[in-house]
Amino acid sequence: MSLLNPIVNILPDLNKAFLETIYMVGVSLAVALLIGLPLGVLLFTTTRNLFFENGIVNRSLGFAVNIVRSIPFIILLVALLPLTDLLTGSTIGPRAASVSLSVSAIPFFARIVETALREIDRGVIEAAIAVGATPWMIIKDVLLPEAKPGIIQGLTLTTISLIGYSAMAGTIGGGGIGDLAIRYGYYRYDNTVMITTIVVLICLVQLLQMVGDKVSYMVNKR
Amino acid sequence: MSLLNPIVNILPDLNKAFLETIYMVGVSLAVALLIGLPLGVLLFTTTRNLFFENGIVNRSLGFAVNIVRSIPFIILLVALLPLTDLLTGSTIGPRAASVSLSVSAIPFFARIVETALREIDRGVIEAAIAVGATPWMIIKDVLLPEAKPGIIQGLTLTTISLIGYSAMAGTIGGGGIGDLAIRYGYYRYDNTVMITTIVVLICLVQLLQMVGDKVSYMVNKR
Amino acid sequence: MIEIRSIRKEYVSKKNRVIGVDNVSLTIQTGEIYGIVGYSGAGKSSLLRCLNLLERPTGGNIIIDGIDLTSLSSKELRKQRQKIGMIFQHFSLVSSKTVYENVAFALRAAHRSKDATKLRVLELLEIVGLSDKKDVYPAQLSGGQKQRVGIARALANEPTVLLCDEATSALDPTTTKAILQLLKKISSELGITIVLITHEMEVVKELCHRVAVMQDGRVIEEGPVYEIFSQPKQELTKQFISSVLDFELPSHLIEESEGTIIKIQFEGQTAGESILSDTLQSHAVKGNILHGKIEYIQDVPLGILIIELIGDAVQIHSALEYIKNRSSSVEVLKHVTA
Amino acid sequence: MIEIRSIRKEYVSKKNRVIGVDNVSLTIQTGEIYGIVGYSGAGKSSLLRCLNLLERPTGGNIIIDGIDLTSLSSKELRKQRQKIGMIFQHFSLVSSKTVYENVAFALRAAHRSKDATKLRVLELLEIVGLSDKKDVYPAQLSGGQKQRVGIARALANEPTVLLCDEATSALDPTTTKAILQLLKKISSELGITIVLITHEMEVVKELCHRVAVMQDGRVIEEGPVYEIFSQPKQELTKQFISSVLDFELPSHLIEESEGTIIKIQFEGQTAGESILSDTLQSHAVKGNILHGKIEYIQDVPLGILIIELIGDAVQIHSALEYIKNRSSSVEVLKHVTA
Amino acid sequence: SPNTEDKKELKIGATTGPYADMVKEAIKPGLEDLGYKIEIVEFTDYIQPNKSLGNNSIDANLFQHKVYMDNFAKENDLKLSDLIIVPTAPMGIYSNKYNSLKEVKDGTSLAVPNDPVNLARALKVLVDEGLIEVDSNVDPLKVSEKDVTKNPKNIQLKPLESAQLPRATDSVDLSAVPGNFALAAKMDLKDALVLEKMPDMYRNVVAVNTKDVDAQFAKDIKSVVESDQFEKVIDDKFAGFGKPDWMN
Ligand SMILES: Nc1ncnc2c1ncn2[C@@H]1O[C@H](COP(=O)(O)OP(=O)(O)OP(=O)(O)O)[C@@H](O)[C@H]1O
Ligand SMILES: Nc1ncnc2c1ncn2[C@@H]1O[C@H](COP(=O)(O)OP(=O)(O)OP(=O)(O)O)[C@@H](O)[C@H]1O
Ligand SMILES: [Mg+2]
Ligand SMILES: [Mg+2]
Repeated sequence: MSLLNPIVNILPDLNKAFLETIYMVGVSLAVALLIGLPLGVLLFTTTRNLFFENGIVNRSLGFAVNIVRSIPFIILLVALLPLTDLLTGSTIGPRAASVSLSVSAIPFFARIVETALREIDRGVIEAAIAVGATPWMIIKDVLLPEAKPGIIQGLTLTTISLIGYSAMAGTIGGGGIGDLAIRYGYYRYDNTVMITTIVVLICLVQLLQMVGDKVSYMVNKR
Repeated sequence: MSLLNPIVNILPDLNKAFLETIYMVGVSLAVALLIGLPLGVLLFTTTRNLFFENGIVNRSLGFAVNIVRSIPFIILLVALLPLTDLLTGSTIGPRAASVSLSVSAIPFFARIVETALREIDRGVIEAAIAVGATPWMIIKDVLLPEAKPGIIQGLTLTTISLIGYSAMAGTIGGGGIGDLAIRYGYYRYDNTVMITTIVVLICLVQLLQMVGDKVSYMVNKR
Repeated sequence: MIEIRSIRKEYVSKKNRVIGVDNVSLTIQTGEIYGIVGYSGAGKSSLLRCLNLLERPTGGNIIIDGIDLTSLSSKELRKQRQKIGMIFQHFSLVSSKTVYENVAFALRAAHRSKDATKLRVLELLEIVGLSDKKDVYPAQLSGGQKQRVGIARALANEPTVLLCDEATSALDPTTTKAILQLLKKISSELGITIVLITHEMEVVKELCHRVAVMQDGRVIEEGPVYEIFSQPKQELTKQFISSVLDFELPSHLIEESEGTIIKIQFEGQTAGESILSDTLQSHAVKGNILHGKIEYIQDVPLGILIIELIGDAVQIHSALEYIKNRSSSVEVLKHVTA
Repeated sequence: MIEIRSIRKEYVSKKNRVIGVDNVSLTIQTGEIYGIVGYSGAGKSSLLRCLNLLERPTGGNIIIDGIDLTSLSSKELRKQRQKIGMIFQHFSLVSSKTVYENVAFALRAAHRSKDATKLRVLELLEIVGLSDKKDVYPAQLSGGQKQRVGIARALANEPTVLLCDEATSALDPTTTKAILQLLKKISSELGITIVLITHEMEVVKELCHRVAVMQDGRVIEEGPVYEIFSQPKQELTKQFISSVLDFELPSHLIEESEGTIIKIQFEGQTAGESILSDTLQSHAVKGNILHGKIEYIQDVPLGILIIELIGDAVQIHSALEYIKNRSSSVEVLKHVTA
Repeated sequence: SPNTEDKKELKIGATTGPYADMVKEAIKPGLEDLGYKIEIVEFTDYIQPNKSLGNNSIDANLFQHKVYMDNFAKENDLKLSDLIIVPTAPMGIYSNKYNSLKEVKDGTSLAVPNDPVNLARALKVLVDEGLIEVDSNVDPLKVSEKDVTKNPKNIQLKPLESAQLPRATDSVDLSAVPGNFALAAKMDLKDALVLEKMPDMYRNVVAVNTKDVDAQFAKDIKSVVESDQFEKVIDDKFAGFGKPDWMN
C-alpha cells in the first residue's frame, strides 16, 4: 500500500504527460511524414541518373537538411519561436513544442527515406521507366511500395528519437513523460516518479519497436 | 567594428569550446568504436543462420540496446553520474560529459554497425565459412572490410549526433560549442555569439559529412 | 524499322572515361528478330539500353518507325516507350506488387481504362501461362515464372519493338525452350521486332534472323544468321560459333581408324542432297559416319559430317574428287593409302 | 569417396515448412565428375550446400573419405572444409580485397605460412591465367575472371572435393569453355572429385561421368551420363536431354520430301559402324541425310540421323529390315510407297 | 582537496547567465590579483552546481539563495555553508496585457519557472499579492504548481524553463521572470507589475562546503566580494540587481 500510494498519486499526472507525449510525437510524426517523405523522395530522385536529376536542387536540399541537423535542439526551439507563434498562436505548450519537434524530425526522416529508397534495385525503377510511366506513377507505384518496409522501420526510429527529444520540450512547457521525469524525478528528487516514468518510457519504446518490426515484416513481400 | 567586437571577444571562449567539443566527441567516438563495434558485430553474428547463432544473447543485447535508447539523454546524464564519478573522479566538465555521451553513443553505433553488416552479401560470408576460416578471421577479414564504407558513414552519423547531444552536456558543465551557443544564445540573448557558434557548428558538420562521404567512397572497392 | 545512327555512349566518372558503345550504326527491319552477342563488357547492354533511351547516348540518333527518339520531349518519349517493350535479365519485378499488379502497372502507365486493363492483364497471363498465379507475389515464383511475368509486362501495351537483355540465361533448359518458343510465336504472329542479347549461340541459331557481334563497344561483324554461322569472318565470331557447330572427334578414334577420314561441310541446299549416298553408290568404298551434326538455321540446313572412307586407294581418290565437286568444303583429316 | 546417406533438409519458417532435400542417398566415387540437374527449386543447391554443411541437414549423414562430417566439432569441421573447395554461382568474392588477397585468405584459413601462401597464390593465379590481375579488385574483373578467382580460391588448399554451383551460367560461350576445360584438367590431373550443378546439359555431356536428376527434393534418376542420355527413363530427364539431342525437322521438309523418312538412333559402337553405307551399298535405294547429330559422350558416340530413303517399295522395305537388324532404334516418320 | 589551506587553483560554479558573468567580471579579477587561477564552470540546471560542490568537483558556487541551499543540503546529506550574500536581481511579474495585477481576470495564464528554486520564489510573490495560497508545509525544494491550495481567480500556471520566460511574455497573460533572465533579455525591471520583495535570505549567496568555510580561499572570496572594486563592477554592469543589507 505504502509502496503503491505514490504511484497511484501520480497516475493523473502520468496520464496527462502520456497524452501530451502522444500528442507531440503524433503531430510531429505526421508532419515528418507529410513533408519529410516528399523531401526524401526529392533528395533521391534528384540524384544522378534518376528522372528528376538536378544537381543544384539536390545539393541545396542536402545542405538545408544538414543545417537543421547541425543546430542543437534547444537553439532550434528558440530560433523557431516566431514561426511557432505564427503557426500556433502561442510559444508555449505541447502544440508549440510540436513545431520544433516537427522541424527537427523532417530532415531526420527525409534522410531515412532517402536511404530506404537507395536500397531499391535500380532495375525495378528502370523497368518502370521503360514502360513509359510518369515520374508520379513511379513514385507512387514503385518507389514507395518497394521502400515501404525500410520506411516503416525509419518511422519507428524517428518516433523513438522524437520521444527522446520531446523530453526537452519541457523547456517551453510542452510537458510529456520525459519532461515529467526531469521535473519531478530530477529536480524534485521523486524517485517514484522517476522510475515509473522511465519504465513507462521503456515499455513505450519497446512496444513501438516491436510493432514497427512486425509491420515492416508484414509489408515486406520479398 | 562594433559588429565584430563581440565575435572577437568570444574568440578565446570559442576556441576553448571547440577543443572541448573535439574532446568530448572524440572520446565518446573512440568508446563507441571500441565497444559499439564489437557489440554490433555480436548483434549481427548471433542472428539466425550465422556462426554465433544464439537467440538468447541476441535478444538480450537487443533489449539492452533499446533500453539505453529509450531513456532521455538528460536523465541518462544524471543517472550515470555515480559511474561518471567512479570513472573520471569528477561529475563536471568535458571528461565527465564524455561518459554519458559514450554510453549513449554505444548502442546507437552498434545498431548502425549491425545494419551495415546486414548489407553484406551472404554468399561472401558463406564462401569464407566454406573455406574453413575461423569466426575471428571471418570477422576481421570479411565482415569488417566489406562493411567498411557503411561503417564509416555510420561513424559520420554518430559523430554528428554526438555533436548535437554534446550541446546538452552543459547541464553538467561540459562545455563545448553547442553549449556555448545555448549559453549565449539562449540564456544571455546574445544573437551575435549564437549565430557565430552556429555557423561554426554548421561548418563542422558539413566538413564532417564531406570527409565521411569521401573516405567512405574511397574505401569502397565495389 | 529501327535505325541506329552513329550511337556513342561514354560513361564519365571522376577518375576515368569508359566508352561503352563506340559509334554503332545498324538498321533492324520491322518483324525481324535481331541478336547481339559478345563478351562481357562488350557494350551489348549499353547499346540495347540506348534503344529506348534508358541510357541517353552521348551522340547519335535512334530512329524507330521514323521518329527520332533523341529529339522527343519527356512526355512524348514516355508515349514512345509504351510501344517498346523491354525484358530484363534480372526480371526487375516490383516485389511489393502481385503478378497481376505488375502487369497492370504497364497498362496504367499507358492510361488504359480500368476494365480494359483487367481484360488485357488476364489475356496476357493466359498467353504466358500464369493465370493461376495472378495474385501471387514475385518472391513466390520460380525464375522462369518471373521471366514470364516480365514478358507479359513487356507485351502489355502491344509494343512494336521488344528488347530482351539475356532473358534466358540462368534458366533451366525446359524453361528456356518455352520462353524462346513464346518469343518466336509473338514475333511471327504479331510481327513484333525483337532485339535480343544472349550469350547462348543456340538461342541465336534457333531464333534470330540476323546477328551482330560486338567487341569493345563496336560491332565487328553483322549479317544474316546463316551467313555468320557458315562463313564467319572475325576470329571472335568463329569462337562463338564453334560452341554450336564445332566438335572434337576423340583423338583415339582418328588414330585407331583404318580408313581415310574426311570432314565435309554442307551448306544450304547441298545439305539436303544425297552426296554421301550418291558417293557410296557410285564408288566401291565403305562409308562410316564418325561424327556429324546438321543444324537447321532459319530452316536452312548447315551440316558437318566426319566420315571414314574404307576401300582401295584409287576408289577413295575418285570418291574424294566426286565429293569435292558437290560440296563447298571438304577437308581430309587423315589420309590412308593402304 | 562421398557418401550421402538419407539426407533431408527442411526449411522451417513461422508460416510454413519447405522440404528442400527429401531423403537423398548417393555415392560419388573419388575422381569422379558428378553432375546434378533439375528445375529451379528442385533442391540442387540445398543438396550441394549440405555436402560441406554450409546448410546443416535436418537428417542423414555426409561421409567424405570415411569421415562423417555431421559428427564433427566445429574446429574439426573447419579442418575438413579446407579439403572441400566450393565455387559459387555468384562468385562471392570479398569485394574489399584484391585478387591476391581473396585467394590468400583461403590459405591463411588453413594456417599456411606467409611464404608458402605467397608461393601458392602465385602458382594458382598462373593456373587460372590471372597472374597479371593479382593486385586488382573484383569490381574491375569480368564475370569470367571473377569466376576464375573463385576457382583459384576453391583450389587453394589442394582440396580432394570440389563443389560447383552453376559455375558457368551467365558466362559467354568462350569463357564457359575455358572454365570447363580447366575443371576437366584439374579432375584428371589431380584426381579431384567434382560435384557440379548446372542447367546446361551441354556441360553435363562434356564433363560429367555420372549425373543425378532432381525433382521436388528427390533424385528421380541417376546413373552414368551415357546411360542417362541414351536411355532416359523419367519424363523430366527426357525433356532435359532433348535440349542437347533432340531437334526438330522443319515440317515443310517432311511434307515436301518424296521418299520414306526414317530416324535411326545409334548407340555405342553401332554409331561408329557403317550401317548407312552398308545399307546403301547392299540395296538399290538412294539415301539422303536430312538431319543428324552425333555426340561423343565420354568418348562413346550417341547419334541420331534422319534419312530420306528413295527407291522402289520393295527395296525400301528390305533396306528398313536391314537397318532394324543393326540399329537399336529405328522409327519411320513418313512412309511412302510410290 | 587535501591541502585546502594553500589552494591556488579554484573552480567556481555558477548558472549560465548573469551569475556566471558576475563571477567572471566581478569576482575572478580580484581573486586573480591575489594569485589564484580561476576556472568558471557554468551549469544550466539547479542541481548539479550543488552536487558538484558536494563531491568536490568545484570549490564554490554562486546561483542560489540560502533557503534553497539549506534545504538542498539537508535533503542530500551535504554540508554546505553560505559565505556571503551578493546582489541579486528580483523576480518580477511582467505582462504585455495587464497594467496591474488588479486587472487580472478569471482564468488568466501565468508562466512560471519549472525548477523548484525559482518556482518557490514565484509562488511567494503571488501569495504576497494575495492571488493564491500555498500549502505552508511544503518543502521549498519540491514545491510544484500542485501545491497551490487556493486559487480564486483560477490562474493557469504554465511551468517553463526559466530562460524561456521572457520569450513567453507574448504568449501568456502574465510571466514570472527571475531578475537575472529579465535583465539578460533586456527587460526593464521597472516594467514589472510587481517585483519580488527580497529579504536577504532570498538573495543569492556564494556557497562553499562547510569544511572549507575557514579555508584561505574562502576568506579570499569573501574579501573580494566585500571590496570596492566588486561594488564598482556591480554598479557598472549589473544595474538593477538588488544589493544585500551589508552593502548598504
Ligand atoms: N553505369 C556505368 N558506368 C560506368 N561504366 C559502365 C556503366 N555501365 C557499363 N559500363 C561499362 O561499359 C562497358 C560496356 O558495358 P555493358 O554493360 O554494355 O556490357 P555488356 O556487353 O552488356 O556485358 P555483359 O555481358 O557483362 O552484360 C563495360 O566496360 C562497362 O564496364
Ligand atoms: N533459406 C531457405 N529458406 C526457405 N526455403 C528455402 C531456402 N533455401 C531454399 N529453399 C527452398 O528449398 C527448395 C530448394 O531450393 P534450392 O535452392 O535447393 O533449389 P535449386 O534446385 O538450387 O534451384 P535453382 O536452380 O533455382 O538454384 C526451394 O523450394 C526453395 O524455395
Ligand atoms: Mg549486359
Ligand atoms: Mg540453386
